[in-house]
Amino acid sequence: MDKKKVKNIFTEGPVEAAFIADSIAKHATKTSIGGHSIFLGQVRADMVDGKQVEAIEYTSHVEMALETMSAIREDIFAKYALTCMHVHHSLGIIKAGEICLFVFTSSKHRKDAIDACTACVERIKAELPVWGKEIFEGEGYQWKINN
Amino acid sequence: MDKKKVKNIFTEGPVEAAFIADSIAKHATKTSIGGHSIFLGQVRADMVDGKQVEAIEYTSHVEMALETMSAIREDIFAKYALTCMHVHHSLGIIKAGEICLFVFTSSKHRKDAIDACTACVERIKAELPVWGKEIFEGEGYQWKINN
Amino acid sequence: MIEVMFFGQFKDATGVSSIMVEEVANTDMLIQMMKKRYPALESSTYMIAVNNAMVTENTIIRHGSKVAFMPPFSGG
Amino acid sequence: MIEVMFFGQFKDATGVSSIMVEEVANTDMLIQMMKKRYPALESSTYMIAVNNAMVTENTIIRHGSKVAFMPPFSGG
Repeated sequence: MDKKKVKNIFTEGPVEAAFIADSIAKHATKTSIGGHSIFLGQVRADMVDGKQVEAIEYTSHVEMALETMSAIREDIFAKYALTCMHVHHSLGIIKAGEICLFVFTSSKHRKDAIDACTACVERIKAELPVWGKEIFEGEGYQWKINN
Repeated sequence: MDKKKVKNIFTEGPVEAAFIADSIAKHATKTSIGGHSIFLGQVRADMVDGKQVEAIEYTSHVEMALETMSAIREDIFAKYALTCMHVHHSLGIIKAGEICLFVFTSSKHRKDAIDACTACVERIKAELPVWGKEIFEGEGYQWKINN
Repeated sequence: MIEVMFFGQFKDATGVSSIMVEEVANTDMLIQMMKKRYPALESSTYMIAVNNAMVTENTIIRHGSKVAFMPPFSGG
Repeated sequence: MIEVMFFGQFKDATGVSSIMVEEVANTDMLIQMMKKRYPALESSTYMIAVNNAMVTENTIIRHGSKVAFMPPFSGG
């Protein structure tokens, strides 16, 4: 384990719209920012063999995920001219329609924020040890597969 | 002028964080959405020859801008599998740190929302008849140039 | 009559947001007329829209049309 | 001792989130041991992390290490 600062990204339960608004509002004092890019992952009520997903339960290898996220953050700051980047991922049961992932990047010129946000989301999906269990209405579940 | 429905995108003054939160929250009932992409344009306090931009005053050829935006919207819905797209652009004086552009796309799979959002922002910057006058602290101004 | 509108720095340069002019056959003739009246337009990069549609070639202007003189866009 | 952790469907399959095992020389030997104890692992796609670092080749396991058995990630 190296010495780089490890920030928490996990929050129990969904990411609330009010929390997102608060994050946005906090950037009003950073007047070198010209563009923000935000990605929000929302739980879908998919139909699977006639059963409807009513929620996803997220679990993680938290310690490893936070270290992995720190490395991703370092890479992204090295590659893009960002002012800041914030990542929040839900753990626990997140109902269909609720938000489970919030990635927020800001930069002077829009391209850096946009490209960094997309890169961050792709790396989160591919590299973070997080698992989603899709819980069906009534009973049963299946394990989510990322593509 | 053709018959396609023309939606207003202009709002006097800045886009408030609470308005963005409200827009996000409204999508909780659309449970076929898996990803949202948001771009926010924020007014920068740039330094120009020792003078600091304190605000941008936006004006538009509104009628033409709304028709242009309708055409952009149609193109983007034809190209990407979107659930919905919302665009808000400020008019009037927007202070440094305030938000002047809000583009919000949603789709089942993230790639459509992300690509559509970026495409929409680029087209807005290139094609909408909107002008920004950068007002300096103290006195003076210059006309904004997009790149 | 034709309505001629000026936006952005052209509104500054001409001091008006729109004027009414008598019939003018086409955009080339209107541009000439406006440059004469407002010399500040002479050295500027401008775009022309007739009834909200951008035109890049000389275009006939019908009665009751609105013609916009627009500097490069800088929205967003 | 070594801590062996199971995540996602492997926690379901093994019925435990972590177990302590005596020293095992390397990851290949640990994998063999775990597949024997939990046959459900046999047919699964798994990834292994030793002390939070992914390993793809046989890796020495030092005393006090934590080894994670992880199914494909599905966050976000």
